Amino acid sequence: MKEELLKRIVKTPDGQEIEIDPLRDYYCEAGPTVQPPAYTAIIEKLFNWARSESLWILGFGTGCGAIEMRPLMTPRFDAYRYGIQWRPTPRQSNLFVISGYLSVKTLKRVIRSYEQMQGPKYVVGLGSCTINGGMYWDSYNTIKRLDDYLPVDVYIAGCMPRPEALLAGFEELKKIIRAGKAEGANQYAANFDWYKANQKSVIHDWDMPDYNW
Amino acid sequence: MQQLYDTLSQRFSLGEFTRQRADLAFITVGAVRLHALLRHLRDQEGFTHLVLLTAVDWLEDGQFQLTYLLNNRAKCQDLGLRVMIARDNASMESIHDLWAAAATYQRELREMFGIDFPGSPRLMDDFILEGWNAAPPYRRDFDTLEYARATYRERPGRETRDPAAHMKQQLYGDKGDV
Amino acid sequence: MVSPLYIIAVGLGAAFLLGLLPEKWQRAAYGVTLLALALMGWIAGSWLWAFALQGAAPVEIFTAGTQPPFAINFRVGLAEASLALLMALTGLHAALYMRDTLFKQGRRAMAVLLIFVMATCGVIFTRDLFNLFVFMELVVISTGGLVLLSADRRALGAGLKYLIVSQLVSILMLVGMVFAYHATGTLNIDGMAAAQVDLFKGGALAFFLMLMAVLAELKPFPANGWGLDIYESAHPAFAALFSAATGAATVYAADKLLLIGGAQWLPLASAIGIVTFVVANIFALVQDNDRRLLGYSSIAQVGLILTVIGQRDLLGEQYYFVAGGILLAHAVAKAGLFWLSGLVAARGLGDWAALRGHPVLVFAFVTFIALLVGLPPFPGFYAKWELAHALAANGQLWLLGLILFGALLEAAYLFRWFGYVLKREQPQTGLLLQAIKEDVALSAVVVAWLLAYLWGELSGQGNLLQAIPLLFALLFLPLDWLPAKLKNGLAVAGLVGWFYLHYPSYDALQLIFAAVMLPGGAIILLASFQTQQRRVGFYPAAMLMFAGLAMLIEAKTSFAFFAAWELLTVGSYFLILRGKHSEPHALSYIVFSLGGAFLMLAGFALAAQGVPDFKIAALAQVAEPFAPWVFALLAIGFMTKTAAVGVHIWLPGAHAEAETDVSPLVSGILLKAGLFGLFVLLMTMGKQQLYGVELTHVMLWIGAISALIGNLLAIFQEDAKRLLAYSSIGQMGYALFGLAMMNHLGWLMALMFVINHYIYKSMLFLSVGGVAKRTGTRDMYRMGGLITLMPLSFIATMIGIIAVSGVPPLSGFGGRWIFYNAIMTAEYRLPMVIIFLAGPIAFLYLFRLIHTIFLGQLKDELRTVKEAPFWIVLPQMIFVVALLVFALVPGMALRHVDAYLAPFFGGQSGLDWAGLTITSEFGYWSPVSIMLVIGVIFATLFAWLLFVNRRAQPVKQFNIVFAGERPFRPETTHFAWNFFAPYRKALGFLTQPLVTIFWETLTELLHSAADILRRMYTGNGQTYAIHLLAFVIIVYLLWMGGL
Amino acid sequence: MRIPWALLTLFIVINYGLLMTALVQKIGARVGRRHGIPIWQNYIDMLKNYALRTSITHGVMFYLGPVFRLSGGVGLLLFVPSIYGSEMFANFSFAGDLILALYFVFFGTLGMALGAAESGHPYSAIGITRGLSQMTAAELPFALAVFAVALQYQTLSVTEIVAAQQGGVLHWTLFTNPLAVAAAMMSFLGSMMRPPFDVVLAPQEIPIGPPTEYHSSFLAMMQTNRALFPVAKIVVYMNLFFGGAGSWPEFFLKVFLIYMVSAFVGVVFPRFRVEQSIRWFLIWAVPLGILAVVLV
Repeated sequence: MKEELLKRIVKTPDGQEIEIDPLRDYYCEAGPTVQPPAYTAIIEKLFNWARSESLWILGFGTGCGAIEMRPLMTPRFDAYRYGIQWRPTPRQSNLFVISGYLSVKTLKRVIRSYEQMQGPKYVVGLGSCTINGGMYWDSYNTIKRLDDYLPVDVYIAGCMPRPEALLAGFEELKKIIRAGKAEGANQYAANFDWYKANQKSVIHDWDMPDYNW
Repeated sequence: MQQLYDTLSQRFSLGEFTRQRADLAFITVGAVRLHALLRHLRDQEGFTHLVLLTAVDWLEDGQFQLTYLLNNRAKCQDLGLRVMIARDNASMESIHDLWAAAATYQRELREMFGIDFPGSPRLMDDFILEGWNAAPPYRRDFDTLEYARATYRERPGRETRDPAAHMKQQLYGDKGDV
Repeated sequence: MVSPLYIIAVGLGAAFLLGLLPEKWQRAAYGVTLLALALMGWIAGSWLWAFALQGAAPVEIFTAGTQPPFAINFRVGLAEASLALLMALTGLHAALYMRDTLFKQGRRAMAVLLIFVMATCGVIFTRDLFNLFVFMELVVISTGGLVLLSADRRALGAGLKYLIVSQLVSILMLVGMVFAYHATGTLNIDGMAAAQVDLFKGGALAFFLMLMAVLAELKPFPANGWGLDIYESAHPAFAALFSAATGAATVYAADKLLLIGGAQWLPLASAIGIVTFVVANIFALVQDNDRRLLGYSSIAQVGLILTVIGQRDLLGEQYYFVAGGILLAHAVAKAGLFWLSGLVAARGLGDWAALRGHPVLVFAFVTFIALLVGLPPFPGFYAKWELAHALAANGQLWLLGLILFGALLEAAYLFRWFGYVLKREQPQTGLLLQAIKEDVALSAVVVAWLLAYLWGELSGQGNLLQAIPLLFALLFLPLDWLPAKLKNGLAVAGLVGWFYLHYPSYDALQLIFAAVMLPGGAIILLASFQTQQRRVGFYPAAMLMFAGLAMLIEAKTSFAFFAAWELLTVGSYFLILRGKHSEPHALSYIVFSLGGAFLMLAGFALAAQGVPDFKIAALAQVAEPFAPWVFALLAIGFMTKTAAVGVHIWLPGAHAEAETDVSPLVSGILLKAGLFGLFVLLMTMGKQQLYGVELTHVMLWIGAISALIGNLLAIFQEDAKRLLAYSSIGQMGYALFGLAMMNHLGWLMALMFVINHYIYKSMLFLSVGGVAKRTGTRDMYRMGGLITLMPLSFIATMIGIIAVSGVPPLSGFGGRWIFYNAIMTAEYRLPMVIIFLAGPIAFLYLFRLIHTIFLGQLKDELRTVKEAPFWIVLPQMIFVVALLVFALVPGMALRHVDAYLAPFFGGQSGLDWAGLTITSEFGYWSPVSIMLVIGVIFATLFAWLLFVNRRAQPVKQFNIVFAGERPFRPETTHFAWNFFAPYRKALGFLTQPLVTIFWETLTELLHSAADILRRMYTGNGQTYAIHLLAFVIIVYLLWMGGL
Repeated sequence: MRIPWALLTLFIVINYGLLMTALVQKIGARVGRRHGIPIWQNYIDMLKNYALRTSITHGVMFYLGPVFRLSGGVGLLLFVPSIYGSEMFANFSFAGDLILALYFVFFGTLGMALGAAESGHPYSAIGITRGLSQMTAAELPFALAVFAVALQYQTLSVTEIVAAQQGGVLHWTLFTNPLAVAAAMMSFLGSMMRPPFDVVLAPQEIPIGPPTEYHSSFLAMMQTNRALFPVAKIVVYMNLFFGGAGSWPEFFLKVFLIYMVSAFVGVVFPRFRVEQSIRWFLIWAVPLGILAVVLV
């Protein structure tokens, strides 16, 4: 554990000494819960349609596939016309594109970012590396199966997939969302312990709370 | 470069000299007076820039080879100093006092090869790997495949082929043997 | 009644008797000495009684029935009797004080003391020149003897130097006298004065030599080095005697001598006097030895009296009132201070901090300083008032200016010293307490207050010591041993009671100011219930300030106004000085305030043109060419209090360093005194032109620049209270701007600012003060995230900043709305640009205030901070309610003022207050509807958000998006320090501390000039003799050459 | 009786704002040879944001921030008459005049700043710093222009100012007092959060600044305001400088055209740093404003 995360004693202005536990105090302790859909099916359908037509991607270049995302913004592919746009903060995004291989170090940030997105949220695994490790299958430092750690809605195979493939993947995701099957966030909440165990088995210096909200 | 080698050898006991190009040469030196030699090169000979510090694992010889690559900007010359150190409990004098940037290289070497540099700042801090608890991964006796198999779950159904054989198969089919 | 001659006889006789006593009868000798001095005092006192109360005629005495030089010619009148009483009393006190020394030195020393007192009385009584010479020689010789009483080894040298100089003086005197006698055939002063016309050609020279001789005894600049050495090295009791008695006697001698010369010599006396006054005060600035400083101050005071003597003809029948007031104040204060100095062990000014453990001694010290500076209600104050009026009425403006300048310097170093006493580290064994010495010093305090009462009675302006508010404030001095809560209750009751009794007699304007100052002050004082200890010294000071404010509002005459002004200044100075690190800031506050007050004094004096009982309302009748000058002087005086840019540098430190409940007092209330003054000034004098420049236009610019600079500086402060203090400068700039617009709405806006600024600035200062109390720091970047821990303080701050920024629906908006309506009719548009720029800048510092304290990241060490104490929160909540009420129904307070102001602008009303909507010529505004509409919208949206977002998960402070990383420590994540860095890049050049540099340079210049010049006092007797000769020759060349 | 009409105004303006901003974005996309977002994209985004199932809050002020923000927008719209001569669409303009509108602009800004600040995110604070700093300079020419216009018409009542501009295009303040309008339009650029004055949001540098922690229905409310507020602000401009609107079609057209000014400038210029934009306003816009005030 890093030194900055150890408990520390500080002196208050009136001279008392109090103990600060950064981990416990700095993060929320409440775990995720399974969120029910809207009361009526028709509203849920409407919501799902809106969710599918408004995919806000978290702009987080996790691997080499990040470079394949840029063409989507260009006039040639113009993903905006499908209601897809990039947001600079996880809070406002609902689609996390894991763009390529994921080292253990990055995985930690990815988990934190994923948990900071508000549900319902979707994960797209981009490229072979997220599927089975791809060309990094024998690397000491790269995970092989993304779905061990996060609930993945769509995988887009390839090394790397072309922008067209990405668009096709997004269309596929839209279909899943509209069908009401893209319940990754709930899946994560339901199988929280399993996901956490998997995550902790590769991240040896677990220096974050169990859920980051 | 030869001239440089000659001047240097008057003051230091130098080993083998390899002239790679007109402006690149390598000298094998002992670990003991390396620090003084580097200081001399930096202050007197104009090799002001530490390009890199890296290591090679000579597993069979039981040695690590450290390469200090220096650059003389004025003369456009590169000089590599090779130092062989024992592989067991590998340790080397730190040069962060000559080049502050060396501390970072030394952290990396500590993490990847397990070479100790006593006195180097933040040496034990994580460099790339976080929470690494196995053998240093760049040592040649570390089996990365074995580690990956043990640590990361594989997806069933993956086929692994020898690239050369596979491409031949792809391109020429059964007509194979050319 | 016994003949005054017996004073001399008793002195001589007792001295003679002492010589006959056996050496061992120390006690008897001492008894004889005391008895003789007491007897002398009794004789002088009985004559004083006779002259003052029974109207006896002065007596003329010729011993042996012949003319001088074969006999002694005395005259005793009121002046002589009172001075003789002073001599005898100081002598008596000196004898008591020096008891140990006298016992050690034996009866000879006692005899010398008696001779000294007798001789000074002789100098006062004598009416002929020869005996004047004789008595002065006696004084000189006995002084030489008494100096040696000191334990200080340097005293020997000082005495010797004194004798050298005295010989020169004697020669001058004798030569002059011989010539004069030769010329006139008489030695009688009156006779010589009568014979003045017969003076032959060289007679002027003869008189010149005599005058020089007497003046030299007065230690004029530069021939005064010897005097300083005596002050520094003599026994303090003798120094007191030397300062009070010798000074007074010699001054009186000079006064008599000048009768001979007649009116043409008076300017010379004034010139020498004023030069000495100013230069000695400048020199005193750099002294750090207490007695030498007192020496310089003595020299300066005597110089001032000499100046007054030179103005004898101008002052007419006020002459004795003025000169006597200054002289007695000087004598008593200086004697008292010298006596106090005997109680203090070490000689540095800072060592006087030892007094701090003894409130009574501190009170004595304050009394003496106030007496010296001439603060109300002491005689010097009345004297200065009369003097200024006489000078101004007769066009002696340069002299008046120099006197006030010198007085300001004197106040500066005296108050600096006072700051040391209260604020420097208190030495453990700094006092040499001895009951008798203490009693002697304290008796001077009693005399001081008696004199204050006496001069108040004599002044003809009304006795300040009979003013109820002042008495109420002074009442807290004896009550200081009570617990603070009790005193606070009394104070609050006093404020509210006074307001309740008097509010029916106020007009609308007075009512607004009185409501802000008195009940307003009471609300702020609620916060003072929070203190647990006795809080010694707080209540007299606070109530002194409130007394000044109460009197200010009711003042009808310029005198009453000015006296109230001085009182509130002094009271607030003591309040400010209480802060932990406020010593330098309190000093700069008092110096600037007194500077402003002196300008006001000059202004009033100029306006009155000799009218004794000048009504404030009569300012309207002041005619050209004085009117614009009067206006300018008064305006600058008032603007010093509102901290307009240029004279603002005292404010930030003073307000920031003051205690938690003092900051709102001095910011929320005290600043309004300046606005009140400006209101009165503008209402009476209106627009004035000076050299074709409309002075109100200048004020307009000053107001605008104050608003801009105040706001701009506020955004770069790291210290929360400093931020608020700078914000006050800006806000007062707005108010000044409104006033200077000289239209109805502008004034209304200024009044709105009076109320608003009082409410929100008091609220913010309390809130920030509460936070600072809990967090132990005022640096905003050390705070952060306190909203959950101190929610009430947060609410007060939020309401406060919304109000300050002028965003609807709170009351700040009303101010802006009136402002826009007012500028529509303003004739001068350029300064608006600056005001417009200043407006949004307020957002910057306000946001910073609330963000860096209450929002953002909570620091580790502040996690257990509690809400501010109840008594600090309570007034804030009262202010929140008041702000909301005032926002809803501003008309409640303003419509009456609006009507009241109408006559000043041709009778038409400024705004229409009918119904819920306030209408002006240009626009309209309906506070209730605004509040309602915004309230409904806000509530609806909030309800909607609550509905759709009911399940929001509250998270901990560090649960923020940080690019997938974990934030490191709150102090690195709280963006607070140098908050407006880009702004500094763009407009930081406007915040160059030009004004501060200007004042600092000025101070530095004065100090270094004094430091260089004072080196001419080498401590060498020959040098001093040369100084004296040079003095005589230079004066001769300048004066006689010009005749 | 005013309330339903006011709600109608609100409804019209929000819808118009949502569509118009999408349209302008589409136009911008077309300039870049892109297809651009669907015209109804704003509705979908808003609906999606309301439809999020989880959300977090950092505290009371964080919660209230968007409420303040939207109240500011709604209030600003409703305190100004939308359609000249229409009793129905005069909204709540009886509550106050031009000055109310001028100062109410800050209500939302201040509340939003407080809310964003409570999130404890340093980027929020940095964004607010930038926004407030830039605002001080950007509002100055507008204040001067408003003052000039008020002086010109000798009234502070918005209705009367519009009334004075009736009777032909040449009666608009645009032509009767071009200096003031020029200064005000420069200020307008500064307040529209578009390049070159969008350093406040700076998505790639300080992830969109103040609202970086806002999401779900908080964000949806702010999006509503994002559609509403520019229109409300433009209504003030339109009434002061461009003769107001006599009917809804005229309203739509004028608002669109005024909005396009900032869009045009925005697609052409790169971003100013804060101190650069402050200097720009002080050097170029303020003198125009001063001239307008002095010459009127």
